[in-house]
Order: sequence, then C-alpha cells, then structure tokens
Amino acid sequence: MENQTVFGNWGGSYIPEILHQTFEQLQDEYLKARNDPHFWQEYSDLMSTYSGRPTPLTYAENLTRHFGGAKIYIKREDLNHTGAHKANNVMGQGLLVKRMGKKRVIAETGAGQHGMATATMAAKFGFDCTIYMGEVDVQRQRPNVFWMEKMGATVIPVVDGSRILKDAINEAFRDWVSNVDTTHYVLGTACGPAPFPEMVSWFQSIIGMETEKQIKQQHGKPPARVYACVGGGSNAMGIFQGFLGNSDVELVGVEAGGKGIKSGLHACRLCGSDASPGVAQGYKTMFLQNSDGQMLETHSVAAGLDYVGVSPILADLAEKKRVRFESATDSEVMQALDLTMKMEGIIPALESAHAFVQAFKEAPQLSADEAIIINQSGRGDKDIFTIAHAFDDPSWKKFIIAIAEEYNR
Amino acid sequence: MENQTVFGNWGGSYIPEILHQTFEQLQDEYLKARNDPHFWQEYSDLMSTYSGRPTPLTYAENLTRHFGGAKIYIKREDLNHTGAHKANNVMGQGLLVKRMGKKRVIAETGAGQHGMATATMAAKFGFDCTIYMGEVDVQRQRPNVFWMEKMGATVIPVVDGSRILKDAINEAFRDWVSNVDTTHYVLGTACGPAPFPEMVSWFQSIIGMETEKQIKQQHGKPPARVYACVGGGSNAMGIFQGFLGNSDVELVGVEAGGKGIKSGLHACRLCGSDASPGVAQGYKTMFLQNSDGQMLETHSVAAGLDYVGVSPILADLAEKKRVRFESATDSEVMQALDLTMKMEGIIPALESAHAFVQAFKEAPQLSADEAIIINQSGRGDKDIFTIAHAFDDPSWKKFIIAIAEEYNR
Amino acid sequence: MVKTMILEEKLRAQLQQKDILLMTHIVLGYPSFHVNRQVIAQMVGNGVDCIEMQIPFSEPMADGPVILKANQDSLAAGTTVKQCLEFGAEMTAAHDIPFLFMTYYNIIFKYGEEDFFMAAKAADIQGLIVPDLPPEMSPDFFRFAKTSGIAPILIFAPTSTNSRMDELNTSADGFIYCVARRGVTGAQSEFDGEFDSYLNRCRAATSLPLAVGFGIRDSEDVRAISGRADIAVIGSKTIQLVDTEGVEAVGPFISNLR
Amino acid sequence: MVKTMILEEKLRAQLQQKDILLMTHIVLGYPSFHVNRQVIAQMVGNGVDCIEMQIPFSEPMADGPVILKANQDSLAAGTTVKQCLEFGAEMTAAHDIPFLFMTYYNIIFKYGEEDFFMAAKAADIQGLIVPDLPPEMSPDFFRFAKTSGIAPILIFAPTSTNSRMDELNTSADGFIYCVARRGVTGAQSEFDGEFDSYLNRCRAATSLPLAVGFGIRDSEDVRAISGRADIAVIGSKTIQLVDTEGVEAVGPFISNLR
Ligand SMILES: Cc1ncc(COP(=O)(O)O)c(C=O)c1O
Ligand SMILES: Cc1ncc(COP(=O)(O)O)c(C=O)c1O
Repeated sequence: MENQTVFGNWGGSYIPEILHQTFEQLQDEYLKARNDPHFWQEYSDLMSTYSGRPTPLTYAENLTRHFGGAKIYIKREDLNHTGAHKANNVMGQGLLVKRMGKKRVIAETGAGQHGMATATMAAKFGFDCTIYMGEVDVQRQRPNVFWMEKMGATVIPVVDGSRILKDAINEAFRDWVSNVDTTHYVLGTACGPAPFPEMVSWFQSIIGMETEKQIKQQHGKPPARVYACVGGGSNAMGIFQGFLGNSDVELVGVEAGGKGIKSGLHACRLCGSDASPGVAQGYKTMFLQNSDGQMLETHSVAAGLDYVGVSPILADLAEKKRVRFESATDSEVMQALDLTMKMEGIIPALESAHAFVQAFKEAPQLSADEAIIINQSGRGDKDIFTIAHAFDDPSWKKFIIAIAEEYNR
Repeated sequence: MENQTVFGNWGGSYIPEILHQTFEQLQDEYLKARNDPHFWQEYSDLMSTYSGRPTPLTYAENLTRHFGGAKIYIKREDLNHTGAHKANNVMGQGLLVKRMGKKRVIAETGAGQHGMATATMAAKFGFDCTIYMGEVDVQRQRPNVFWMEKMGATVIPVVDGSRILKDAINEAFRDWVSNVDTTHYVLGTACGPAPFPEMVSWFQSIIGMETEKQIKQQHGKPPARVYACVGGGSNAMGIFQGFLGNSDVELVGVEAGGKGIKSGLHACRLCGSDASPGVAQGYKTMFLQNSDGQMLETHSVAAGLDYVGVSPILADLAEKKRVRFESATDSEVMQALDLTMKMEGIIPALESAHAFVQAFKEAPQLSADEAIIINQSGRGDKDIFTIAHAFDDPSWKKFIIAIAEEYNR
Repeated sequence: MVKTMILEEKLRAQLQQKDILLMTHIVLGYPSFHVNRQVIAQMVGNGVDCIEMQIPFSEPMADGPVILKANQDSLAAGTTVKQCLEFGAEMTAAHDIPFLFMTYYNIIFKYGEEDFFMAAKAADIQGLIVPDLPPEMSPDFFRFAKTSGIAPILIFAPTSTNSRMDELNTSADGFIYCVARRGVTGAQSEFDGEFDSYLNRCRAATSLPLAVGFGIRDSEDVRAISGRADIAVIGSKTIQLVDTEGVEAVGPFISNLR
Repeated sequence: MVKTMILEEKLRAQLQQKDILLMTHIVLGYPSFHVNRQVIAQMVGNGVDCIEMQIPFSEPMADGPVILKANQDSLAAGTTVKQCLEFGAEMTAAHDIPFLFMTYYNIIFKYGEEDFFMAAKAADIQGLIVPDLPPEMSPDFFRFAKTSGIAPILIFAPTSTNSRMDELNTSADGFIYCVARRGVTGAQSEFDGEFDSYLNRCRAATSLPLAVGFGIRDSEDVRAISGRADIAVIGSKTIQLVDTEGVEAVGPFISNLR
C-alpha cells in the first residue's frame, strides 16, 4: 500500500484547523518511519521481545473434523501481550511518539482493549496517558478500567452522546485540540483522518506478513479464504494485507449483526443497506446515519464492533469487491464461542467470534485440501462479565451477589 | 537430569497399591517419550503452534533504571496460551495420555491456572475432564471455574480438609484410585510421586532452554541470578534447568511469606524453619506440619503458592545449596505488582510477583553489566477479583455491587 | 434591505461606524426554535452585527461541553436540517444583519453540497462556517460558494503556520475566524503577548476582516481585542445565559459588551 | 493370655473354629476415645476377631468420605499420636484379640520408624497397615517390623499383577489385605466372577491368610466371601452405624454378620 490520504472515494482528513500542523508532523514522521528500514526492524524487535510475536497460526483440527470441509487455521492475536491485536498498532505509534518527542498520549477505547494496550504502551514508554471511554463501556468493561488505572493511566468516562466508542473518539479529539503540542492521539483502529487509516493498517500488517508465511509453511499453499471481524477494521486490514496481492484468496470481513440486520440493532456499515456515505470523526466512509447525516446508535454484544464508521480502506475494498462483507448476530456469536471453547480450548474475544461464525458457515462448502484462516483478534477471558452474563450463568450470578454482599457489609 | 525417583533424601513414590501398575505404565511411557527425539519435537511444535512458544525474554528497561543495578530481564510465561507456564506441563502430559490410550484426565487446581490449562488441553485432545478445586479457591477464583466449565470440564469443589490445594490433590488421588484404568491424573506441579516431579520438570525445562539461549543473545552472557516463585516448584524447576549446570548462575526460589514468616501465616517450606521432612501426597519433602506429622494450614495472597509441600527436587537442591530460598510477604507482593504495572505495563500473576519482590531487593546490589532474570510464571489479569480486592479499589466494589443489584432484581 | 451586498462589504460598512463588531452564536432548536427567535430578536435589537446559527450535528468534535450539550438536546428534540433552513430564511427576512450557518461538514455533504448552497442562498444566508472542512478536502464546496455568493469562512488557529495562513486565505471569503487558542469552544482565553503576535500573523496573512472567537465572555474580553481584531465572537456564553437567566438576560448582556 | 503368639498363628488358630474371621475398623478419637472404648467392647463382645485402629492423619488419600471425615473430626478434637498409642495399650490389655494400627506413613515417619515400632510393641500391637507405603520405599520399616515382631500387613489390589503380588508377598506378614476393588474405602463392591479370579490370583501368590476389605457392609457380603477369603473387613459401615444409631447398634450388627 503506497502512502495515500484518500482511498477511492473514501478517507481524507476532515479536521479542525488547529490540528492541521500536528497532522503534518505526524504524516511526516510516519513517512520517515516507513522509509526507514531500521524503524520496522525496531518495531518488530519490540513486538518480538515485549509482545510475543510472531503469534502462532494454530491448526484447529477438531473444528476442521467437525465441519468436514476446509482445514481451519486460527491466527492467534489473542496471544499478544494485553490479549489482542491492538498491541501491534499501539506499540508502533509509541515508537513514533518517541520520535516526535511528545510526552503524553490519549486514546479512545470501546471494548477497553485499545485502552489497555495504550495504557500498557504508555507505562512502557514512560508517557502520561489519558483514556476516554464511553460510560456505557466503562460499565460493561470495568476490569479493563481497573487495569488501565493500575498502569498509571487516567480513565475518563464520556457521558456525552450515546456514551460509547464514537463519543469517546469525539472526546479524545477535543482533548487533542486543547493539548496539541504535547500530546499524541493514539487512534485505535484503521479509521479517522489520514494518515491514521493507512498508518494503523501498516502496523497491523505484521499480522498478515506472518500469516502469509505461516500458512505456506503449514499448509503448503495460500488459503482459500481469510476471515476477520470488522469494527474499525484494523485487525481485518492487518491480516488481509498478507493476501491482498493474491486474487485467488477471498477476503471476508464480518460485521456485527447484533439482533439481526433487519432489526436495525446492529453495526453493519459495509454489508446490509442501512449505511450511507458520510464524513465524521475526521474521515469519509460508510456511516450508519439518518437522512440528515446524524449518526445512529449501533448495537453489538461486542463493544469493540459497536461503531458507526469503518475504515475508509475497507470501504474502498468493499466497493472494488476485493473484500466481501458479511455479518454475524449476537446469538450466532455465542454459539460459535461455545463451540470453539469446547472443541479447541481457545476462547475468542466476542469481537473475534464474529469471524468464527462466518468461517463455520462456509467451511463445509470447501474441500479438504483447501485452508481457511480466521483472525482471532483477541482473547475472550477479558470479557468474563459480558460472556458469563450472556450465557446467563447461574453460579456466576451467585458469585457476584456473594461478593457484593461482602462489600456491602 | 537423569531419570530418578529419589532426589537425595527426597521424593519417592508413596502410593496405594492400587496405583502401582498405573505408575509403572506412566513411568514406562515417560521414559519412552524421553528417549524418543520425535516426542520432544512433537511437544515443542505443539507448544509453538498452539501456545505461542518461545515466550519472549523482555528487557525491563524502566525497572532497571529505577533500581540502578543489574539489568532486569523478565521471562514471559504469562504470554503462554491460558496465561501461565502451567500450559507447558499440561500439553506435555496430554501427549503422553494420547500415547497411553487413556480418554479421561483429572487434575487438582489451586489458583485455577492449572485447572484452566488442563481443561484447555482436554478440549484440544478430546478427553473427558474433571477438575478438583478446594472450595475456598473456587470462591476466590470463580472466573477460572466459569471458563473450565465452558471448555467442557466438570469442576468439583472439594469441601474436605482446609478446602485448598492440598485437599484438591487428595481428592484427585481418590478419583484416580477409583478410575485408574481409564484416567490419567495430570498433576500440576513438580511434586507428588515419581515420575511426576521429574516429568513435570522435564516439560517445564522448555522455559529454561529458551531462556538460556535468549539471555546469551540479548545480554551476551549468562545472568548473575535467576528468580522464580515456588509453589509446588514447577516454574522454578523449569527456568532453573537452563542454568543448573553453570555454577556461576545463582538460582533463587521465592516462597510465599504470607503475613510474615514469624506470623506462622505463610507457605515457607524451604526458607524459614517451620517446615520439617515428611511424607504425604505420595512423596517425601519438607512439609509444613506439626510434631505429630499433621499438615498445617498455609497462607498466601497467591492461591498457587498456598501449599504445604514442595518439589522434592527443590528440597534436594536446597539441601545441596544449589538454590537459595527466600520469601516475600503479601504486602511486598502488592507493592512489586504495582510498580511493575506502572513501570513496564506488565501484570504479573500474584504468584509470579513473589519472584519480582526478591529480584527488586537484590538488583541494586549488582553491577550494571550483570543481568538478572525473573520468571514471570503467569499473568495477573486472571486475578482481577483478588487483586482489585487486595488494592481495596472503591470503583471495583461499586461495580460489583451494581451488577449484583441487577442480578438480584 | 441590501441583501445582495456580499458579506465582507457589509461588515466593512459596519466597521465604519464601530470600533469592533459583535458576532453571536446560537444552536438551532436549542432549547427550541421559539426561544431561538426571541434570543435573536434581543441580539439584533441590542446591536449584534452578525449571527452564526449552528445546525446541530450528532458528532460536534470541535465544540466544548456547552455547545455539545445544546447540539445533543436539539437533536433529541427532533430538530431537522430542513427546519433549520426554514428558520434561517425566516430570520434573514426579519432582521437586517448578515446571518451565517455554522455546521459540520457531514450535514452539508449528506444534503448534497450544491443543493445545500442553493437552499442556503434561497434562505439569504451570507456565509458558512464548517470547522471540519479544510479547503483541500472539497474544491467543489468552494466552487459552489463562489457561484452562490455565500462566503466560505475559514479558520486560522494559533498553530497555523504563516504559509498555511496564506494558503487558507486564498480560499477564504467574508472574514477570517481566528480561533483565540488551542482547545474547544467555551473555555477561557488569555489575550496576552502571545495572542498579539498571533493576531499580527493573521493580519499579515489576509486582507479580510478578522473575527476572534473561543472564550470571549464579557465586555473586558471585547475591550481586550478591540483595535486588534474586527469582530468579537460570543459563543457559549449566551447559551449559558439563556439556560441560567432566561431570554430576557440576553439584551442587557449584549448592550453592555461594547 | 497368649500375647507373644505372632499374628498369623493367632488368626490361623481362630480359623480352626470359624469359617471366616471378622476384622473391624475404627478411627481413634472419633467421635471420642470414650466412644471408641465402648464400640470396641461391643465388637469384641460380639465376636470380632481382630480390630484395626486408625491413627488419624490430615491427608488420608486412600480413604473415602466417611473415614476421611472421621479423621478430620478426630484431629479437630485434638487427637494426638501419643493418645492413640496409650489407647492402643489400654485396649490390648483389656481384650484378648489382636489389635492392629492402621495409619499413613507420615505419622510413623515423623515419629521415627524405630521409635514407633518400639512404642507399638510396648502397646502390644500385632500388626501395622500403612496404605501409602509400598515395601520398596522403606526397607528399614520392614527390618523394624521383623525385630519387633509386629506384622507389616501388605495390600493386594485388583490392579496388582501376579509378579507384583509375589514381590509384595516377600515383605508381608500376618495376613494380606486384599482390596476388593478400585477406589477408596466406603463404596459398594461387587463380588462377581472377576472378583473370584482376582482372589484366586491372591491365593496363589501367598500362603498368608487373606483379608478382604472395601465395601463389606452386611451379612450377605460376608457370606459372599466366606470360603473364598479368611477375613472379612468391615470399615466405614460401623462408623456410619455409630454416627446414625449410636454405640448400642454395633453389637447386634456384628453378631448378625456371621
Ligand atoms: C479483540 C478485538 N477485536 C476486534 C476489535 C475491532 O477493532 P478492529 O476492527 O479495528 O480490529 C476490537 C476493538 O476493540 C477488539 O478488542
Ligand atoms: C502463575 C502461577 N505461578 C506459579 C504457580 C506455582 O506453581 P509452581 O511452583 O509449580 O510453578 C502457580 C500455581 O498455580 C501459578 O498459577
């Protein structure tokens, strides 16, 4: 991918003038880094010694047998330090921040994963750190808040708007315009104004580069299809970049179907027909918005997919039909999660489980000499509150009630 | 380490006759595996593609600067699948079980980590799985119970004795003598009757083998000292085996000092003077017992160190003064944890944090051209309930109370 | 009524008579169009020279807490773009001062840029402020601005370099909106030495009138920029005033500013 | 009283008069030594031929729930090894049947093996059952057993191979304790064809009397093994009986067994 600010009809940089200069600096620094082979070396060394890369590509023998079609491989981003692919982006930006000489980072977070990753990076690099998180998400992801605070970050619950991810992004921008000289905004996904979509995708491309080598080694040839869940699009862009150049590999992005695409309670921007082109949060893409251009509430069991916009690069790849988009409903997600835990001893994040759903639907259609790859963007054990809740687990409820009684005493 | 059933004055196999035959078979199968180079290859491939090995050795630059002495390196067993070194042992035993043709595994668990790891392995290998866990531990580690059950395991709370780890071990033995033909008992640490201490240590030696290479690569020479927490002793044996042959490397095991070694509320078997030689749970070692030979209650903030016995191999190495033993109190542990999170963005398990405490005490005494290694046996985010509780975090309490209210409605 | 006179000329004419002009800000539909109507009447009656009417947007990223909340409440009450356009037309017909629309780019983009300019023209709107639209992002926008005779108001910021100001100036019309400081709307600004040199840089970069906004809250602030800038922009302050003291407080507040 | 006669001879003498002998089990200090005393009197009075007294241990890994709980409760009540030895001496003095100690190895190891055998000898104990001590783990133990004339009772299990039985037999004395099935104390056993062939293997491996334990609960069970084994061991059942029906129930229960 060459340096671009616009991808087909999408992307760009729709930012307040106060940020113009800082984006120029960021763009500059990013381009310098991209053209400096030492930078990638430093980045990949850091990811190797700190975050455990390369993450494995695991052959899911039992699931493969169960579905009786293509060989199912799982790319294990859950094994990254902090438990998700978010670490890749954040560590990369951390290195850039060091180069820019800034001392403070801010970030938005939905699921809490990106906030965790940013707080971790800030601790490691010695930056001050403020995390914006929608109040609704603070409530559903309290353990992550606890850890962020323990790592020295300040977590600010955002009480405006629908109090979820998009509102946290707006609030982070407000902080940024106020503290532009000292602060870098570590955007958490392949969205936002240029160069973020491309830059975040570049850092995440480490996933695809590894996977492309691993599948050849383990399976002998490229996969037939690659599945990734799509919130902002960073894990999808990450793994897809290993295969974009090979038109024989079908790329499938899976969005949050929520309560079903017809219910209106979902976050499908690129599949279904509820989204339309728009400009917000600094970039042009397909947004879930009304006819006046006001953003709609979205819904997903997975906080990290609960977002109105989507990477402009993916909007372009969707338009060009290079990536196919599908959706998975909340209840399909819980089923896929259950099956994966029982059959492989692996706990995908709720976000990642969306990709599993679609892969499970399609695996039986393919022959046994084909491979498919699912990007497991993160681990689900961080989601204990959501998952135990969604499974309506009675001993979990008893446990929580008992602790609360102790605390109330 | 050559195949042994006794280590100096320690170890052995004090088992009911009903188990004699099954231990012969296990010993046989273990020796066959040990002498078969393919076995280790299969094991290390599995650990690489499924569990993310090799785990990194992370240079803790900020902690090093903070203490101003030896370079501090952290071996990152927390990045294993399921979050701790326990995975190494469990996957190894899983391969053996497959060779023995058994279809059911049982295990004891304290912190829940070994139970999680075993349930995971059972899911992966398609075994039936029952986990015994002291009722006290079930209460403090409910999230792990939830995941074990989700992975298809049956978790049985043990209500006998002090309802912690040692009681779970007794109960697992009771199951085993009843189901000896179909069942393998996946002991979780380097304790118990031979061949467990040696076999578990062998599987865990993958840690030390990797570390020995990594430190040479990153630091140019072997470390001055290596620190590991000691519950049963498996993670310690794992990393120590990389350096046992080099007498210039000082090996330090850190036990649970609980409320202080003088308070009697601790789990110090090899440091302090409260323990004495004994035979229980199938092996001879230093136990915390009274003058009649009745086992005492132990105490630690870390469930995984809360155990009366200790690896016979470590008892031998202690007697031979090859390994030095120290202890860390609960409150020192919380401080070390706090510092490590804030400075490095890394969350050690409460167990592992014991090793950090001692390393932090000693790092300043060593010169900057020396390296020390801390074995981070696991990650702490599984301990959210214990850690948030120990930090007495008010928003955590509010959060729990709010969810409980919702559940009570 | 000299409705065809272009915005800059209109402002220059006013500047013949006054040291400094006043521009005020309201959020359309907040707390209601009815109150908007009363507030505007008070503003015009007490000497305001120009009014920017914000069409609310769900993601007002450059606005601080007061205006952000006003945007959300207005939308929650059901405010539509169509209503805003109609209300704009009503105001321009009722009052003989220039009215501008301020909004975020998506409102215009979604409406259709050309259509939006036509609708704004029909409503006799004199200028458009779009804080998240740098000129390089939509040449069309500036083409439509020119053909419709509606001034595209551009923004200078303290972080803008001289060359960036020059570049912005080539696309700007009507006046330049100089953001007094880093940050969002609503917080206090300092009009100190650093501010002076910033304003000198602005003046050097453009021949258009200079409006200063962000944090102007009282007569002291207005006095502080008089002689240095051409227009003082009062934003969050009047919204807060209506919230806390009611519509009637607006007239006296405005007449005391200058 | 023929206290010097060794255990095997004593049992063989009894076997001259009875088809099958009865051995019972009690846990010392549970629910109290006082009750132990009463229970033992009832047992001896109703024809029990041999009693194994378990010195409680905190980790009784081979015992099922009933005996496990008895161990724990006894310890919680403060039972010590010294008390158990004293009580043993009291019983051997009071009753003219062989008494054995059953316990886990750590109790003996911690006491000192030689000291323990001396103390047991002084208490006139005839045998020792230690379920977690395979003979290969302590040659000393067997040396002290020989010198003290206390029979080390070894255990055969259904999983023991013939060669393992032969090996065990070389260290055993008094009788062989044949565990009826896989599992811990207290659960039901089936005395079926498989059990027959197991017992035949036991008989072939040793010339010592065979005791059968684990799951013998009533006269039917005793009858089932009569003629096949020499001693029936009643374990958990009498503990449960005392728990639920009191000491007085023990006598009638025992006298009905055979
Ligand atoms: C585990 C995980 N997967 C996926 C996502 C979605 O983000 P993206 O589409 O940028 O990969 C998130 C976001 O928080 C996440 O935490
Ligand atoms: C993370 C972790 N570290 C250490 C231990 C202690 O075990 P060991 O001494 O066998 O390594 C445990 C036991 O559960 C554990 O979970």
